[in-house]
Amino acid sequence: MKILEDISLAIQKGKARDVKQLVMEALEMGITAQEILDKGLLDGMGKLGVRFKNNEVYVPEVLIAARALNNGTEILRERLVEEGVKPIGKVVIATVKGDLHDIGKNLVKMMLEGAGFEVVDLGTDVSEDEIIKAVQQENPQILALSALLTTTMTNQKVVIDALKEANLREKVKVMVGGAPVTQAFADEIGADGYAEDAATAAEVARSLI
Amino acid sequence: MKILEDISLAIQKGKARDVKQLVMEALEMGITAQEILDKGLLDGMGKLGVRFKNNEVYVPEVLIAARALNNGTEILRERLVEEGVKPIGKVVIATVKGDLHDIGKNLVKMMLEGAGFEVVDLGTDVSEDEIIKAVQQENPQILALSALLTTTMTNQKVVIDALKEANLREKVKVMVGGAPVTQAFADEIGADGYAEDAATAAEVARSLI
Amino acid sequence: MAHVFKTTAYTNLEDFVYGKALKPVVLKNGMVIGGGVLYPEINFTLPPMLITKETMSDVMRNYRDITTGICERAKELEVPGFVAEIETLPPMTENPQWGIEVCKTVVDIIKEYEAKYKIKGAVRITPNDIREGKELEHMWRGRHWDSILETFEGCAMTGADLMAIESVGGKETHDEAVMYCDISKSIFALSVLGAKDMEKLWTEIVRIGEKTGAVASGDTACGFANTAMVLADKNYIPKVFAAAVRVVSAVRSLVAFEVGAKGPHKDCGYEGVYVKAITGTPISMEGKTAACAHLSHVGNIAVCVADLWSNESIQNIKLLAGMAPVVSFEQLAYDCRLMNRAMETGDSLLLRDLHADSDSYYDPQAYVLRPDVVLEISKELVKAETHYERGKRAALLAFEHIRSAHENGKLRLDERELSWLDNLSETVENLPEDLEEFIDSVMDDCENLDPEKYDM
Amino acid sequence: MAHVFKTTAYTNLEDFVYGKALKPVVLKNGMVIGGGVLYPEINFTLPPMLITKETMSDVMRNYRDITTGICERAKELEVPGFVAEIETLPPMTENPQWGIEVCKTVVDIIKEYEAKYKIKGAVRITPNDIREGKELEHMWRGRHWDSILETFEGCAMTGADLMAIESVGGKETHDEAVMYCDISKSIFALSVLGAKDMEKLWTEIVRIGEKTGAVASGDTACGFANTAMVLADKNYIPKVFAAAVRVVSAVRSLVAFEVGAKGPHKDCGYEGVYVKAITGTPISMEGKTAACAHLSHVGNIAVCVADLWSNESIQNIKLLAGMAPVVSFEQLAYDCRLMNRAMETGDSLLLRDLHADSDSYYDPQAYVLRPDVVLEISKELVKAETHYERGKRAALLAFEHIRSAHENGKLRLDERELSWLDNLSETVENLPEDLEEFIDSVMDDCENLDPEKYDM
Ligand SMILES: [Zn+2]
Ligand SMILES: [Zn+2]
Ligand SMILES: [Zn+2]
Repeated sequence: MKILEDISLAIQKGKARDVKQLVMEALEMGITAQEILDKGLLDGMGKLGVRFKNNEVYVPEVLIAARALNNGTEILRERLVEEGVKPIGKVVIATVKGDLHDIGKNLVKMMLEGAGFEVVDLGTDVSEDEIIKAVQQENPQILALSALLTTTMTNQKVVIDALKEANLREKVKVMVGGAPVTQAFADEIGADGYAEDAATAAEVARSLI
Repeated sequence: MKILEDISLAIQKGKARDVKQLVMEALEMGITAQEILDKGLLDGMGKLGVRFKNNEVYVPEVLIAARALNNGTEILRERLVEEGVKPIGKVVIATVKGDLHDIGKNLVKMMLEGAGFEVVDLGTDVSEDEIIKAVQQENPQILALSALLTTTMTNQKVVIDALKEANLREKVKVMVGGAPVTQAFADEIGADGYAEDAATAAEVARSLI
Repeated sequence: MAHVFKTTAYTNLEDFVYGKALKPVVLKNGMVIGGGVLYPEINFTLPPMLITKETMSDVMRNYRDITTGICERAKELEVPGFVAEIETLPPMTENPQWGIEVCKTVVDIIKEYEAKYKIKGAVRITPNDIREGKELEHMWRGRHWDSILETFEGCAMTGADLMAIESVGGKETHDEAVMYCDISKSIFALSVLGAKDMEKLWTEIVRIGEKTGAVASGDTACGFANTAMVLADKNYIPKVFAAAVRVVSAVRSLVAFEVGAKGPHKDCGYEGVYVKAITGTPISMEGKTAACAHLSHVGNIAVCVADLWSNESIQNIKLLAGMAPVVSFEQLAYDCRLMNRAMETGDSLLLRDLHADSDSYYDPQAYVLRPDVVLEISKELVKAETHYERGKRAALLAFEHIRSAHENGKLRLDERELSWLDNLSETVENLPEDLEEFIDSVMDDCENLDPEKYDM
Repeated sequence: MAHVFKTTAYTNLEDFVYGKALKPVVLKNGMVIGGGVLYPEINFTLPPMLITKETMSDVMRNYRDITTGICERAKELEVPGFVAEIETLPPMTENPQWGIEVCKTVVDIIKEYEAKYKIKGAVRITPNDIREGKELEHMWRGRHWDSILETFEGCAMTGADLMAIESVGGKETHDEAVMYCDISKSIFALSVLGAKDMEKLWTEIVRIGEKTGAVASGDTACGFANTAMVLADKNYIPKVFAAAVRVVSAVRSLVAFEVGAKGPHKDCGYEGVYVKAITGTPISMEGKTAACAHLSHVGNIAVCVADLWSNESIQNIKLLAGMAPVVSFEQLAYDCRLMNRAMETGDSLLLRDLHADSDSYYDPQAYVLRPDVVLEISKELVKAETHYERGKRAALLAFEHIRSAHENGKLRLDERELSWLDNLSETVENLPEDLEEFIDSVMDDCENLDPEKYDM
């Protein structure tokens, strides 16, 4: 449908105002919120995500598109609830204890939101206790952990052990990442997924749910 | 005693014929085989070992001294048995399966013999089964394993696991070494000791018995 | 009161070369940095492990092994001298006694080798700047601030020769700037917040230096410009943005010298070349041999005017040859041998230019490190009076040089870089003249900034 | 019949330089090795893991990731071309289909990048020579021999450009020679046993090359001369012995070219410089950037006449910047950029000599790699008629040059090296003229040698 394509394009160009306008038009045309979301907004983010992965656009472009996406979903929110549509998944994300690195986590968050995930960001330097509490409260499908130092990556294991202790390990998939982290390390500590970089994080998350 | 010092010096200079002569004289003087061994022959090897560690002599010098040592112990052998003297320890040594590297193992063997250990050399590319059999037959205090490849070092763990399986793990101390091996790896696979190089291997072995 | 540099120390490109600085730094053991020899500066960090009271003996064993390995290799390769940098990890700044103990361990081994084998070694202590995160009370008081100063003083007393830091004043804001490639916010973070913090912090470090005899060396904009560089290298942000941030970061890093730092500027700040041009103090740089820590597009050009040559950081893990820090050290030692040999034969300018020319065509981040470009930009930069004006001018000068190099076929730029170049230049041209007006226009948009922590 | 080189290909020192060979090798994709550009040759190996049927998918994933990482970086750094060497691990030669599958994986990714991004890449296949150990039936028949040839042929068919090996004929004997620093036995192992085996083996490899279009490139004496080098580096054996073994090993490695190999000689054979001097074919060399695989005293001098520049080997483990093979690749790429830039500006001879002069004073192993020394020794070496005579002469020439360099203050030698130098020279001078007499005098003392496996 032409209007959904237009929404997708407006997202890709980061035109928040156009997105708002077009989403309202689409609703007036009687298109379901679900369809506007999937074939318009998320289609646009998906295509931009591919271009990002192919080094055709930069992070600021994706962030601006993500803002436009928010503008669109804002308008759809009520209707989505009415239609009973849920986000494709919920992710709790954090940089582990002792580690103040923010940017890598934020890039992953950006890519996850662009892929339609609801993301709860706990920030940096987050202890296992705070993470456990958040998992209990938010009930996410995925817990995403970041660490940038060789001396904090081990705290990803600490979190996984704490999840087991709290009988939460079966309830949530854990994905890990960060400069010193490898697939082998992820396997060793019993994580469910490993993302090499922000660009692949969304794919990994999608594969986990 | 002057003659014991002379034996020690002859060992250090690698003078096999002098060693033979001096050991016989010492025996005639009524000195015990134990004393000749400890304060003469092994004293010489020990001093040479220190000089080797300090980069003052080369491997060939140590090997030649080791030959002289053999000349000396040959003569003492019967008397040592009579006196009930045993070697300070017995070591079974091998390069693990899949690995044909010989020199590193031979250097360690040289240093161990120089320190008074009896060494049974199983050669290179030795399977866990052959090693188990040797441990059963030889009943050594120490099993020393060498590996030079990242793709064979894991076989050091295979051997340790096989020892457990065969209920031999408690009976023998395991020391490991080789280019890719580290203290951390040794700890991880449950080895008792790790030698960074041939020069330190004897010290490590001594600390294990 | 802070001394503001109004002219460049170097005026002649022929004098601006590696291994020699107009104001060399003489260390206690007689080593002269910038005195005619390029020395290796080795950096290292722990392998994957936690740092706690329980693991402290293992931590110490690591530092002991690293230092011994390096000293042994220095002896084998007959290295004329070297610097070992200890960058403390966060828990070691939080517990200053840990950082000080690590420092003592490293210092003692180096001094032992110096006494025994006449190998000249020096230690640079770089406390991790822990003034970040939710628990921070204030930038210039409270336990975070106190711990940093305590670490400096304790390490200086225990024998560290050089004091350095990668300070984080303005970083919370710059992290946002980098993600959105917001050049105004970047200039605000570096030349307003960063400069303000640097002045406070370095006044203290210089004071500790005077008290202890350790040299207040320098402060790199690693968390700013290197973050941009690494993101640009992953193609996450445009290279022209990262190149401009690099030049702007010089304005910030210069502040340490305005209040009395003496050099050598720390390795991971490539803006050091501007610091050297303006102040005449020696600098440490890192290039291809630092690929272990981060890939880059400035592998060769980075050495052109370096006085120390560094590997940035490598974990203490085993490679086939031995432990990784020893491997890096050997690589640095050979790089330095080559450069020093050319110094002896009078070919150092030629070798400098071969290094520069081999990289500068391929990337704007490399281009703005060309010795000739650095000197030209520096001469213009120092004409601006305030940090803010310098920040703006730094960005504009970077853009101008990049644009004209591209037009003259001296620099290749992707198509998509060009539109960013235009937009970014325009943004900077339109920034207000007045500082207060500028601050007002930017600050509201700074989500992570808590102005009270900066007394603003 | 084997062609014996009676003169050196190079007569003029001015022509003997990196990046250019008198007989360049042209690959299928148009890359010319030795045609005026120095290319990186990247080597890699698996991280700690077993190689079995069960782990094969993980093995393949490793090779896929390594190759992709390298190709990505080649694209980013706009490398003009590169070679990737696959050294198969023992189980991959024992099961040729595994080695061939690894080769196919690597070849396919490189060809994909070449098609998509015009990055020129080539693959060198180096089957691990498994003709060792108790199960070996014979050097030139039986399953070990068959597997090696099957690996060569299979990999050549699957697209490998270059075929190389570190063959082990004589190694069982040389291992003894090295431990005792027995120069007679070393000459026997290299120029009698090694040469004999090389002739058989390389006749076959050249035949496979003719059949498949892959280039029979070269065979390094790694297990001989590099073993000696590493032991010398640990101060286990004298450096003058290791230096002599290096030169003698040239006699052995040359045999591949006598029966038709075309180059480029493989990286880990520093004797390649002699091969290039005598044959005019291009060579691969490794120096400071190979410190990851072994430390050395020839970090700079190794590049002087290299046509490919290699890192020897690095495990696929993670460093802070990313995977270690990518890090090594970046380092090589920058080294090559510098060398190539100097080629463009006409400064290649100067840069060659700076590299040579920076190392050659400190170690006899470096000294015998000086381009001028290599050319002088080579000219004398080729005058000897048989391999045995050449072996003797190689050792004597090495000792002579080392001694006179030491006397003229061009080479520093430890006191304890000097007495070894005298003893070793004397030993070689007293070796019999007659080959049979020589064999008889040495062979009895070779504990590990089984002459029947060599049809002796
Ligand atoms: Zn840094
Ligand atoms: Zn650093
Ligand atoms: Zn090799």
